[in-house]
Amino acid sequence: MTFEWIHIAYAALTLFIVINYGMIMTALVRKIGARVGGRYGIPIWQNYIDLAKNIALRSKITHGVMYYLGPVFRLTGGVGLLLFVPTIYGSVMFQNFSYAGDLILALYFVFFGTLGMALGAGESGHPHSAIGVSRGLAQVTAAELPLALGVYAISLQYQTLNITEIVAAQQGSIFNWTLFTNPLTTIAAMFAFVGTMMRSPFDVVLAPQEIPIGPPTEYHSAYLALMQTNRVLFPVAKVVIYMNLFFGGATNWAEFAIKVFAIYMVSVLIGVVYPRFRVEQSIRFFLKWGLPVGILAILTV
Amino acid sequence: MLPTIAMATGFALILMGLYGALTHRNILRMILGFTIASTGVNVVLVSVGYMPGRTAPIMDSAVPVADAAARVIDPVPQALVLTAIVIGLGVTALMLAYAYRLFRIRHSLDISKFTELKW
Amino acid sequence: MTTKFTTRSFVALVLLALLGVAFWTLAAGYTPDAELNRTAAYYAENTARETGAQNIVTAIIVTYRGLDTLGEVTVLFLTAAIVALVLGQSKAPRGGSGSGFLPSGELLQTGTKMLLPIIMLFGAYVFVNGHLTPGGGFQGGAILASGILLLLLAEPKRRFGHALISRVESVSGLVYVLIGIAGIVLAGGFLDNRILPLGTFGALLSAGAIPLIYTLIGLKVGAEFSSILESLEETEDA
Amino acid sequence: MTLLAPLAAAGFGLAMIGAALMALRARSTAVAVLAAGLVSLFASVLFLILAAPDVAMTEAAIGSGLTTFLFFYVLGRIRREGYDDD
Amino acid sequence: MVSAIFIIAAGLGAAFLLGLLKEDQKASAFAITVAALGFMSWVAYDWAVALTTGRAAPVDILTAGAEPPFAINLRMGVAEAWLATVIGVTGLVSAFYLRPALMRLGRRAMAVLLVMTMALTGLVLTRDIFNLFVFFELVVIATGGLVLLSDDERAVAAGFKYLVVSQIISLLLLIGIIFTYHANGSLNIDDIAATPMMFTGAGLAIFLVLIALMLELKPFPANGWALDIYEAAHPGFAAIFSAASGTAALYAADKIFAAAGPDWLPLATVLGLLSFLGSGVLALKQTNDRRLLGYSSIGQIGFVLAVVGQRDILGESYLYIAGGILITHAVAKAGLYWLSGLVKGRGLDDWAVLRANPLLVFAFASFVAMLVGLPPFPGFYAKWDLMHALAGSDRLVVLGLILLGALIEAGYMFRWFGYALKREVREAFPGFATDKTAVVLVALAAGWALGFVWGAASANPNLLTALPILFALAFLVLEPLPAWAKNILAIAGLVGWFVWRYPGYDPLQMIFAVVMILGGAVILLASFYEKGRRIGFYPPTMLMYAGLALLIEAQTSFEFFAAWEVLTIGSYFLILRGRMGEPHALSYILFSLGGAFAILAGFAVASMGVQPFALDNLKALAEAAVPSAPWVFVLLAVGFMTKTASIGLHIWLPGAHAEAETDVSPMVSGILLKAGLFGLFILLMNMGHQHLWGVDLTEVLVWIGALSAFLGALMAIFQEDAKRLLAYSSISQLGYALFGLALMNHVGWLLAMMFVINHYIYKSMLFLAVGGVYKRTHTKLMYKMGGLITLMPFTFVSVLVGIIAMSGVPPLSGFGGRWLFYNAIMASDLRLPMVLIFMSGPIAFLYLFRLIHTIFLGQLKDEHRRLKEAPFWLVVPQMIFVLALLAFAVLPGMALQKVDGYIGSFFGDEPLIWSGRAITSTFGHWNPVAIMGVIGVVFVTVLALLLWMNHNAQKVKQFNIVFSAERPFKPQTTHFAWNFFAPYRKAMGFLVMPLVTTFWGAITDSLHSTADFTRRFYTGNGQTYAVQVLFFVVATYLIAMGGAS
Repeated sequence: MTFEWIHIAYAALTLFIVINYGMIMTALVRKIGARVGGRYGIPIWQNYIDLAKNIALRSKITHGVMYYLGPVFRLTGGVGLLLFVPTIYGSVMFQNFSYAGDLILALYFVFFGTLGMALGAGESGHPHSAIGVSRGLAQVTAAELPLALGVYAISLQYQTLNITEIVAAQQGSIFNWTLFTNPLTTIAAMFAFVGTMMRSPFDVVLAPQEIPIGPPTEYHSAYLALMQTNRVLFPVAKVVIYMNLFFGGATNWAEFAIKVFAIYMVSVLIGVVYPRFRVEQSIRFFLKWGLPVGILAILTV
Repeated sequence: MLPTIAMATGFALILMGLYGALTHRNILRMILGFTIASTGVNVVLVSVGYMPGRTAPIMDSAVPVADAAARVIDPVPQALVLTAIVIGLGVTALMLAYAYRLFRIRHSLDISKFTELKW
Repeated sequence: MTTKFTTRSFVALVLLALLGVAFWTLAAGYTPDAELNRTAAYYAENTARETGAQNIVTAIIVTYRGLDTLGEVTVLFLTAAIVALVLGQSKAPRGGSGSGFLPSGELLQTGTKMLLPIIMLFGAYVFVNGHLTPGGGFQGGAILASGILLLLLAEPKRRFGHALISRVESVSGLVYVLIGIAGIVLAGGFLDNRILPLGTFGALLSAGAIPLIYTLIGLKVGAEFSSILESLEETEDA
Repeated sequence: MTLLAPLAAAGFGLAMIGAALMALRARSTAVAVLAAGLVSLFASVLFLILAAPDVAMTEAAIGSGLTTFLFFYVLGRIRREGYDDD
Repeated sequence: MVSAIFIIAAGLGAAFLLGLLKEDQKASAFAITVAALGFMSWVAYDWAVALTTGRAAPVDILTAGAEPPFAINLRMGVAEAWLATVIGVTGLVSAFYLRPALMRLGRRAMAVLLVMTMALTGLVLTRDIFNLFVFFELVVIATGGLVLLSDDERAVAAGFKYLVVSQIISLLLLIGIIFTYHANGSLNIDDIAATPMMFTGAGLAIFLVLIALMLELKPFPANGWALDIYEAAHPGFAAIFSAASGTAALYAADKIFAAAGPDWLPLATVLGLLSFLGSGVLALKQTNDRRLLGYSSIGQIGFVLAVVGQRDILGESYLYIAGGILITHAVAKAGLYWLSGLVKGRGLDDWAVLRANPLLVFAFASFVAMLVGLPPFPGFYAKWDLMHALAGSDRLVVLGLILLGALIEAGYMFRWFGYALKREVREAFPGFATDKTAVVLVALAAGWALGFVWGAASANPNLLTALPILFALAFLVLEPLPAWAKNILAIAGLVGWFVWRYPGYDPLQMIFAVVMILGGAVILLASFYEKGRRIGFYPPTMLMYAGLALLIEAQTSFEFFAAWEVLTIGSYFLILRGRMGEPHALSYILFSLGGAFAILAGFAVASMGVQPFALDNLKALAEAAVPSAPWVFVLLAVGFMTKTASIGLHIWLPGAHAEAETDVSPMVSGILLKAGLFGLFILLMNMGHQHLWGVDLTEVLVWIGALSAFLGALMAIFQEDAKRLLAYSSISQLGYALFGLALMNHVGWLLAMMFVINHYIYKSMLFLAVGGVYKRTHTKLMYKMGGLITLMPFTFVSVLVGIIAMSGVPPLSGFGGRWLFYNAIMASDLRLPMVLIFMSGPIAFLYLFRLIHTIFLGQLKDEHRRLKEAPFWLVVPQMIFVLALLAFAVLPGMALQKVDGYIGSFFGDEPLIWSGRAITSTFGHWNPVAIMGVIGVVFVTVLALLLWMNHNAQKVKQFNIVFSAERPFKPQTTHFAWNFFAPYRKAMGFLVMPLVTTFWGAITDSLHSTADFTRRFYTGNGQTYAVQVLFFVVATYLIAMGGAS
């Protein structure tokens, strides 16, 4: 596949759909959470309100170039991740730029935003930012491990690194999904999924109780707006990968909406049940539970 | 018979001399032990060259040149011993001089007192 | 001084016993030769012809194994030099000299004066006749030295020909080496005695250079012994 | 000769060993030196029996004579400087 | 030609002549002495040259006009001539060195010196066993005299102990001689050889002769007496005692061994090795320089004795090998003793005064290299041939022990050299005596000349004619030039060499040549920063590059090994230059030499003794499935992995890289480590899969690579020192490369190749960047920095680019490595090691973030507010690297496509398809340009968006931050940097327990405590020494003869 200008328009469309979907879905999740807790909760368009408010904010400061670029990196990371992965299977429009690279590109591009964010937060000079970064990075090394193993396992299973081909292999019946053909791998990957969604019990990085809010401490106004955009976009992009790899992908936007929501809810539900872990606890958790499952997965594939 | 006795004596002297040299702490007595031992060596050497029923390796009226080969004993060990004796004296003299020098340093002849160099 | 039976002596005993085993093995394996071995046989047969010496031992020492003998003389030379060095570095306390264990009396002094020429003559006789009879340069040299010894005993305070002794030693040594080299030039090799005619077998002046060499050895050895004794006697000048 | 020589040799051998023992055991160094000289002297006789007159002369003159004197010289000097070994 | 007898006649004649002089005619006496020694040396040298060049044939010199064995004869052959030359020249030069002492003691002392030299020559020349005894006694007595030249009163006691032991030796010798005579009817050595004596009663006789001669070699452990002499004697005499006496005594022993027949050779082997190893271990604990040298002498002589024990298999090369080691030792040891006379203090660190004269430092280094057997000295060629002969005859135990002994020796010699270069000079230094210095330089010149001679005589190429090495050595002469001039020359040399040579390179060589040679030139740009003359920098640097240049081109195992040693030496001196480099340089050289010895053993075993051995022959070895092939593989792999610092062999690296100078760190990290990879490439390319006990060795390598990658990264994240962090990261990165190589598939190799390039670029860049920061802040501790981004923007950019590249985050080139990595593991059957690799990726991200954060981000410290950007010349290469990284990120095909094809020729496959800018593999695809494009567009769009919304953001002060419930107090407390990954340490810290360090530490500790325990036996009591000697004799007797015969 080679580049054509129309691809840019297609990509923009994907982006538009996903951002809006993300805005509504995350708000919906929060609302459900509130209702379960007996509260009324936020309005469903709350995210749009926040975004607008942040963009409109007038007091704007900067701590330096990297600080300025941090959110840019962050959002680029989210957008890029989404665009390097095919969204809708079988649709030419929503293949995005997946011809630039395969699964490995997606896997490593996750770190792009993280790195930029960390750098920006670092330049703010706020110690809490640095502490948050330190915790986040420490935790993610252990949390990503089961995913890496899972990815390795399924690429062995399907003998390809191409996401589209992996999705193609899962078509036909629900029992062709990796979830059923290779449950161990799926479980391993879900460890990583839960661990990297920044939700309880693995949300010490943002740790609102002890510290204002971790890495984004110093960010406000438009910076925060960009980050908020990313915060609705990035989880969805990530879920899309999981969906493609383990849950048969999506052949249309409706299937997409349902599957993403369902997968997303997994982390929400776990978060409701478990209290927060300290960093070393979560590292040990992933090494003790995630890692063995991952190893089993690659050995049995 | 004769050479065996002499040889045994020689070996005994060597061992005795060495024993003296290894056990006496007095430097002079050590040297003395070595001279006894070297006397023993000389005895052994000479006895190796001895051949029963023959005479000293000097050709004179008793031993004409023609049958010297059948009449005299092996002259080589004797020549060697001669050298060995003189060398032995040289070494002994040297050791004695050293002994005196050591005595002057420490005012003692005890070998176990000269151990500044070690390890 | 009694030797206490210490660990050291025990260890020494054990080691020497084991060494004794080795020696015993040697002695037990030894059988005297019935015939001369080929080296000895060669000497017995050819000494007279090749060197003209009656005393085979002398022929071996001076000629066949002349290099050993040269080394031997050098040993004494070295010892004399080093003893002088060793004692030279430690000056004896003033006032004392002489061996200190024999009183030197009138009798000794007179006796020495009478005996000395005889001893010297005897020494010379021994080394000059080395190729004919038992004895030679070393024995003769030792006898010469004993004359000097007597002199030292008799007159410990007397300063006598140190320079002379040293000169005799050096000259005889040098000549010895030169004779050796002459052997290369005039005869079959270093220290070959045939640079001089072999002469009549059994005569005093025979056997080529052997008497000459033995004389030199005698002088040299005598000088060296004397020098050693002297060094031990007096240290002030070294 | 055949019997006499070994007997004489054995006798002198024993004498040498005895003298050597004396040299080892003697309290006084001077006595020990004399005993060692005696060993050499006996040795020179043994050399004569072993048909080695040259060696015998040398041993007598150098081994027992000069060596003993050397010892006494050194011993004398050391004594004079105040050493007492007995 | 003057007959050799005149050597002896001249020595004696002159000695006697001295007696005619008056006591006060000292000057004339000295003139006579020198003239005689000169004459003796000249005669010997004349013979040596004539015999070597074939102008003369070996001659027997008869005495007394009779044939041997009836008269004594001497022999002048090649060996005799050279040894006599060594002895004569040592005597001559020592005479000059000893001049003050000789003048003080007068003509007698000079006569003794003359006789000593004469007697040693006689010992070498004579063919008569009793004559040997006479010369031996002369040597003993002369030694007794020359010991007194010392000002040290303890020398008297030492001399006496020596005499005591000599008495025992001569006693044994005489008895042995007479019984040998009785058994053979001859005293002539050649006659004895004609009728070799077996283990009979006569065998015991020859045993006594042999043991007496070996005692004269001061065998461990019966050698306390000799050591006392070495320690207390005048260094001028110690030089003779070690160089000339040792040599002569060894040759004497050799003669008798030759005569005694091959049945006795194991005795020489065992006792030789015992001495070599035993005195090596004991030397570890020595604090007195001369005593240490004494141990070294004994060890070296033991080494040669062990070689004597191998004469049955060495054949023609025996003289070349034994002579090479023996003569090198003589020259080096004489030189070192002469040097020790220039040093006042007797402690090892007192040698630091040598730094006052770089020439003497060079001499010291050369002598150490000679002793250890490093190129280009004779010992190197000799060791090479020896190992091949041993391997060819399956004497592997001997081979191993010799190498072990050499390693121990290297340990204490290099430790000492480190002291000399790095320790403080404690007292004011009065200057060196010029005549003594001149004497040392004579030895130095002789050593190099011998190196040339041995190289020329070698069947292998002469290293001293190799252009790169000559170029490096030329910098020794150029030292007076200013640094910038030398730098220009160095860069020109490297570039010129590359331009000249590259047309002949295959793609593999090409890649390495670009990285090592051109890459070296780029790094050298940074060296323009240094002012002054920078003495001692360029020779080792260029030596290292010379080694690398030769390594790339090596065709035979010899060329490869020689180049390897050369680059090791060069880099050692470079690392030693670092500020706190001493211990690290030592552990570097020890690991490197250990590795080199493994390589040597590997090549020797591989070649089965047949030289020359082309590297390609490894392939034949593997194909023929020779039983030794897996062992060759193991040895070579271990050797190469010491350079790549794979886990277990890595402990030298962090310190060595961290303490090196700013421009040296990138050289030793970015370039030097690649030498190991190059070796591994060659090894795996030729030998492929080898199995040992059913285990595929490449799988073992995969595991080692994975462990290195993982543990290296893990250790890196806990470092506070920036350079150490980078150093550990190198371990990890090279682990990746090793891993890729060992996967043994096409993509894996490509991955390794990519690491070669990438790691060179970003590690050099990061080291330079951190070095630049260090130049400004004067600290390497990251928590003391912070907020430097605005002050050092260029440096920041290079670090930023570097860490993005290194962490593998798209779009920079590091990602390409990851992509290849996944493709490589997909094609492999191994699964488990991948877990470690998966884990180390994110961990690398951790330490890299820490690096950039704690240095450049966060709070700027008050004391750093006035800092400037790093020096211009440090930034220049960094910017070149940044550009290279960006280019390589977009166009990886540039370098890799060719290599890909080349690798394909090995595996016979084409898993990657290069179409335009995109690469497609069996499993996936990668389009670097597209990635760059997408990311670029998105980034710019988002940035534009932000600028549009936020163009009027106001720059605020450092402390203007939202701080909960407290006020930021000072930058130090506000900068979160120390123990940055504390939670990680809590969870994973147990994995970085210094087990490996503890392991190697335990080994060295046990060696040291063995040494400390053993040396208590050297009580200093002469009588005890005598008992030990006797014990040695009896024990050897019981073991060798079984006490039976």
